[in-house]
Amino acid sequence: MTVFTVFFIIFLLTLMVITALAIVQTKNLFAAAMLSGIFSLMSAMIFFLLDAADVALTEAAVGAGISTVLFLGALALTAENERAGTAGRAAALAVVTVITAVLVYATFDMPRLGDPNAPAQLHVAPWYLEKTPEYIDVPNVVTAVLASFRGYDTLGETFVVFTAGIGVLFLLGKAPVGQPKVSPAMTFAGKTGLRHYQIPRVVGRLLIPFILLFALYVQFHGDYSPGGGFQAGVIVAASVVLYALLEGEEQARQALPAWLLRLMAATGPLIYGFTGVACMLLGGNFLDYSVLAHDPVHGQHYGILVIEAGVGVTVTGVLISIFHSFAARGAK
Amino acid sequence: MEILELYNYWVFAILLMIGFYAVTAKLNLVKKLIGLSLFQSAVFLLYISMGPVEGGTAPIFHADVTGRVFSNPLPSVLILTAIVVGISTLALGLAIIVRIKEAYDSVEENEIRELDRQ
Amino acid sequence: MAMVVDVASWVLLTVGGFFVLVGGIGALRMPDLYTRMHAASVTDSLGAMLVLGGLVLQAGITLETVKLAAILIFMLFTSPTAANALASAALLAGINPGLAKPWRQEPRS
Amino acid sequence: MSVEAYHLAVLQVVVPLLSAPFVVLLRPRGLAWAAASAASAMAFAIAVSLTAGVLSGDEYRYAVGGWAAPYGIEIRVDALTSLLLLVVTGASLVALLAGRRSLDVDIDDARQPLFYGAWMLALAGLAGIVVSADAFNIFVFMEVSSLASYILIAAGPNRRALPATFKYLVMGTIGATFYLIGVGLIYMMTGTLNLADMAQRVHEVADQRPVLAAAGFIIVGLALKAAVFPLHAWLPNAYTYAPHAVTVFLAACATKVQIYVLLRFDFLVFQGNLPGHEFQFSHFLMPLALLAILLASGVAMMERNLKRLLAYSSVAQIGYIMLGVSLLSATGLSAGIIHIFNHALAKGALFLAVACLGMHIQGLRLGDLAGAAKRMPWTMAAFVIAGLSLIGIPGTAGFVSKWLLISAALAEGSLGIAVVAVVLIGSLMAVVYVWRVVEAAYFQSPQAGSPEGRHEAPPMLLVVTWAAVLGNVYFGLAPGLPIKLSQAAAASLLQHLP
Repeated sequence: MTVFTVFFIIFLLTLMVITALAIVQTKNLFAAAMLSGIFSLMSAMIFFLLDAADVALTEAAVGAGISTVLFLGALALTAENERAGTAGRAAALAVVTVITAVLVYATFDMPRLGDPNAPAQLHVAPWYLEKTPEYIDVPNVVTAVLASFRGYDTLGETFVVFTAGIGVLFLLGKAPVGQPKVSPAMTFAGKTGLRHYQIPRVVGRLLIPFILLFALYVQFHGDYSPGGGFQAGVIVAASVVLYALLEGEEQARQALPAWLLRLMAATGPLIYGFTGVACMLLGGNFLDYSVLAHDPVHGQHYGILVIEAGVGVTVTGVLISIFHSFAARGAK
Repeated sequence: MEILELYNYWVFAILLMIGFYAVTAKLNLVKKLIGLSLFQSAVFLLYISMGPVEGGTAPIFHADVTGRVFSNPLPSVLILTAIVVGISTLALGLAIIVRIKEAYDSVEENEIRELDRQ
Repeated sequence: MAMVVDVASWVLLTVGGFFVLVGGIGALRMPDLYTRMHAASVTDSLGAMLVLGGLVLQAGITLETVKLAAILIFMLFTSPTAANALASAALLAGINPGLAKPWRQEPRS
Repeated sequence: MSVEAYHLAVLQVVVPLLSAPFVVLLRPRGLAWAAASAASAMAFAIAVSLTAGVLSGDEYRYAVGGWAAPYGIEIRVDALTSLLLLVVTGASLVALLAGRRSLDVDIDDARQPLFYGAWMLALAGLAGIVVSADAFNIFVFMEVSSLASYILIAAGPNRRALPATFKYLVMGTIGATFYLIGVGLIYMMTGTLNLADMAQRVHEVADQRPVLAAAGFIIVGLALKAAVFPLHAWLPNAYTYAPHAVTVFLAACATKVQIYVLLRFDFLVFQGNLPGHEFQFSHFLMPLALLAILLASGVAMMERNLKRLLAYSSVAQIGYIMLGVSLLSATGLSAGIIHIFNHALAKGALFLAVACLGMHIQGLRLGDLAGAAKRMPWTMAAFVIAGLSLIGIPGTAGFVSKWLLISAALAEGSLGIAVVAVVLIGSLMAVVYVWRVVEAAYFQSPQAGSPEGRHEAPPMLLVVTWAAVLGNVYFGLAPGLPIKLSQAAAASLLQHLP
C-alpha cells in the first residue's frame, strides 16, 4: 500500500462519516435513501482498496443497486418525509458516546492495518492460500473458501435469502385492507412504464441483453475473478427491474410469471442442499464435493459450479419476487 | 503514519454509533431501517480492515504466484455472507413497514403507539 | 517509448481529473436543476473519456483494455440516456427551467 | 458408531432446512402442514437418537465438507446440545400438531405454504445454532432462525403484531450485529472462528483490550436476543400478538437457544482464559437475574392480557435460568440448564392451553375468561396443572429446577440466603399471577350473552395439550433424564474453568 493509497482511504473514510451524518440529519427519506446508495458506493471503493474485490462488487450491486430499489419501492408506498423527530436524544447520545469510547479504547491494542504479523494473517488464512491450489485449484481463493471450505455458511446464506423471499411474499401477499394511497408516479410506471419516452426505452432495451451477458460472465467466471452466484443473481434481477421500468410492471410479470419466480426461489436452495446430500450418498461428508468425481479436485470443481448455480437461481428468483411484491402493491 | 493505520477502526466505531443513534433515537420506521443498515455497514468495514497485508494483492492467483503476497481471503468470505444477511433483513423490514403503513396509516413510532393505546 | 506513453497517459488522466472537478463544482454552483445537470454531464462525457483513455494507455494491449473500452462504450450510451430520463422526469414533476426570467430581469450594475 | 449415526448430527439441520423449499411449493391446503409436521417429527426422532447416543457415551463431531476444524466448519453434539435439541424439535412438533386448526383460522389458504416454510426455516435455524461449533456459522443460522421467526410473529391476526415484529426485528438485528462485532474482534486477535480453537488461542492475548471488548459485545448481544432483563423490551408484545401456535413454539425454545450460545461461548472461550472473567460474568448477570425475577413477575401480576401475562412470566423465568448460571457451581449450572428444559415444558403447556382458550374466546383479556372453566373444563384443568409446574409445586417439573436452584444457592453462604429469598418471593408472585387467571376462569360468572354449555377445544389440540401437561408431571416425578443431561452439561462447561 503506497502512501497515496493510504491517504485516499483516509479521505474516503472521512467522506463516509460525513455522508452518514447527512443521512441521519436529513428529513427527506428519498434523499436519505439516495445518500445511503452513495455511502455504499464509497464503501465498495474502500473494500476494493483493501484487497476485497469480491466484497466490493457485491456491496456496489447490493448497497447501491438493490437496497436503493427496495427503499424507493417502500417509500412510494409509505411517506417521503420524516414527520416526527427524535425521542430520548440525550439517552441515545449517552449510550453512543460510551460505546464509541469503549471501541476506540479497544483499538489501541489492535494490529495495525496491513500488519503481516497480525494473528489473523498467521493462523488459518495461510492454510487457505497454501492449500487452495492443491485441493480446489481455482484461482480465486475467496470463491474456494466461500463455496467449499466454508460452504456450509454459504448454504445458510442462501437460505437466509430464501427466508427473506418467503417473508416478503407472505407479508405482501395478503391483499391490502381498503385502498392504499399510492403515489401517482408509481401507478404510472406500473401500468405503462416509460413507453412514451423513446430515448430511455430504446437504449434500455439495447442494454438488457448485455446486462444478462455480464451476469452470465460473473456467474461462471467467479472461479477466476471476483464474482459468483450471488452477484450474478443481483445483476439479473437488476436487468428485470430495468425491463419493468421500461415496459411496465405487467409486462415484466408476463415475461417471468410469479409461479416461475417462486419455483426458482425454492429450487435454488434445493440444488445447493441436494448437492450436499449427494456427497453424503456417495460416501463423503455433507458438502464434501471431492467424492463427486473420480478425481477429488474435479469433484470440487463440479460441486462449486453446481452450488454457485443454485445460489444464482435463488437470488434471481427471490430478488425479482421481492421487487414485484413492492411494485404490485402500488399498482393495485 | 503508524497512528493513521488505526483510522479504519475509528471510522468503524463512529459509523457504528451514527447508525445506532439513528436506530434508537429516530421515530420514523424507514429512518430506523436506514440507520440499521448503516450500523451493519460499519461492521463490514471492521472485518474488511483485517484483510490486507502490507504489499499484498487480492487473493486471486494469476499466472505467476511465486514470491507474491496475498491478502486474507477469510474476512471477504464472511462479509459476503453478512452483506446478504443485511439485504435480507432490510427487505423483510421494509415489507413490515409497508404493512404497518396500511394498518395504521402512519410510519412514525410515536403515532403508532398513540393509535394502539386507544 | 514507454516513457512517452506514460507521460501521455498521465496527461490524459490529469486533464480528465480536471474536467471531473469542473463538473463537480458546476453541479454545486449552478442555479437550477437543468443547468446543474448540464455541468455534471462534463464529468461523464469528457472527464470519463479522458480518464479511461489514460488508463488504456497504462494497461497496454491486454484484456483490461477491452474491459475499459467496454466501460467507455456503455458510459457513452447510458449517461446521456440517464440525463435525458432525469430531465424529462423533472419536467414531468413540474420543475420549470427557472433560469431564464431572473437572469434577464437582473438589473445591470 | 455406524455411518448413519455419524451423519445424524448434520441431518438434524439438513432435514428441516431442505424440507422448507418443498413445503413452500406445496399447493393444496393441509398438505403443507402435513409435510411440515412430518419433517418436524423426523427432526424430533433424530434429536431423540442423538440424545440416546450421547447418554451411551458417544461424542458426535462432524466436519462439514470434509474439512477439519479450524479450516472447515465443525458440528458437534454433547449433553447440553442434545438437551436443547430435544426442546427445540419437541416444541416445534407439539406446536405444529396442536396448532393446525387455529392456524387455519389465522392464515388464509394461499399463504399457508409460505407460513409453514418459514416455520421449518425457524426450526432449522435454531437446530443449526445449537449444533454448530463455529462462531460465524452460529451467526448465519441465528439470522435464518430470526428472519423466519419475524415472519411467524407477523402472521398474528391483530395489527399490533406488525409493530411488535418490527421492534423484534430491530432489536434482534442489533443483538446479532453486536455478536458479529464480538466475533470479529476475537478473530482479529486469534485468527480463528472455531470455538474450541479460539479457546486455546485466546489464552495468549487474554489481556488485550479487543478481547475484553469482544466479551462485552458478545454477552450484551446475546443477552439482547435472549431477552435477559432489562433487554427484554421486544419480547412481551412479540409473544402476545403472534399466532398461538407460534407462541407455543417460540416461547418454549427461541430465547433458550440464545442463552445456550451465551453459555457455550462464555464458558468455553472466556472463562478459562480471561483472568477474573467468571466473577465479572457472575456479578453482571446475578443482579439482572434477581431484578428480572422480581420486576417481571410484578408486571405479570398487574397484567390484564393473558398472553402478555405469560410473556412477562417468561422474562422472569429467564431470570431463574440466568440466576442458576451466575452461581458458577456445578449444581447452580445444572439447575439453570434443567430449567431451560422444565420451563419449556411448563410454558409450552400453558401456551397450549391458551391456544385452546383462543379457539372460542376472543381477546384473551382476563375479563373475557369469566366462566371459561365451565365451558372448557379440560382446558382449564390443563392450565392449572401447567401453572402449578410454573410455580414449582412438588410433583411437577418446575419443582425439580427450583429445588436444585435453592440447594445450589444454599451452598453459597449468606449471599445464598438472599438468593433463596428472591426465588421464594418470585414463586409466591407466580402463585398470584396464576391464581388471577384461575380466579377469572373458575370463580367469575360469565358475562351476559356469552354462550352456555360446554364448548371444548378441538380434540387434537386438547390431546396435545394434555400430553404436554402429563410431561410436566412425568418429569416432575421421574426427572432422571433431564437431570442426567444437565449434570453432564454442567460438568463439561465447568471443566474449562481454571
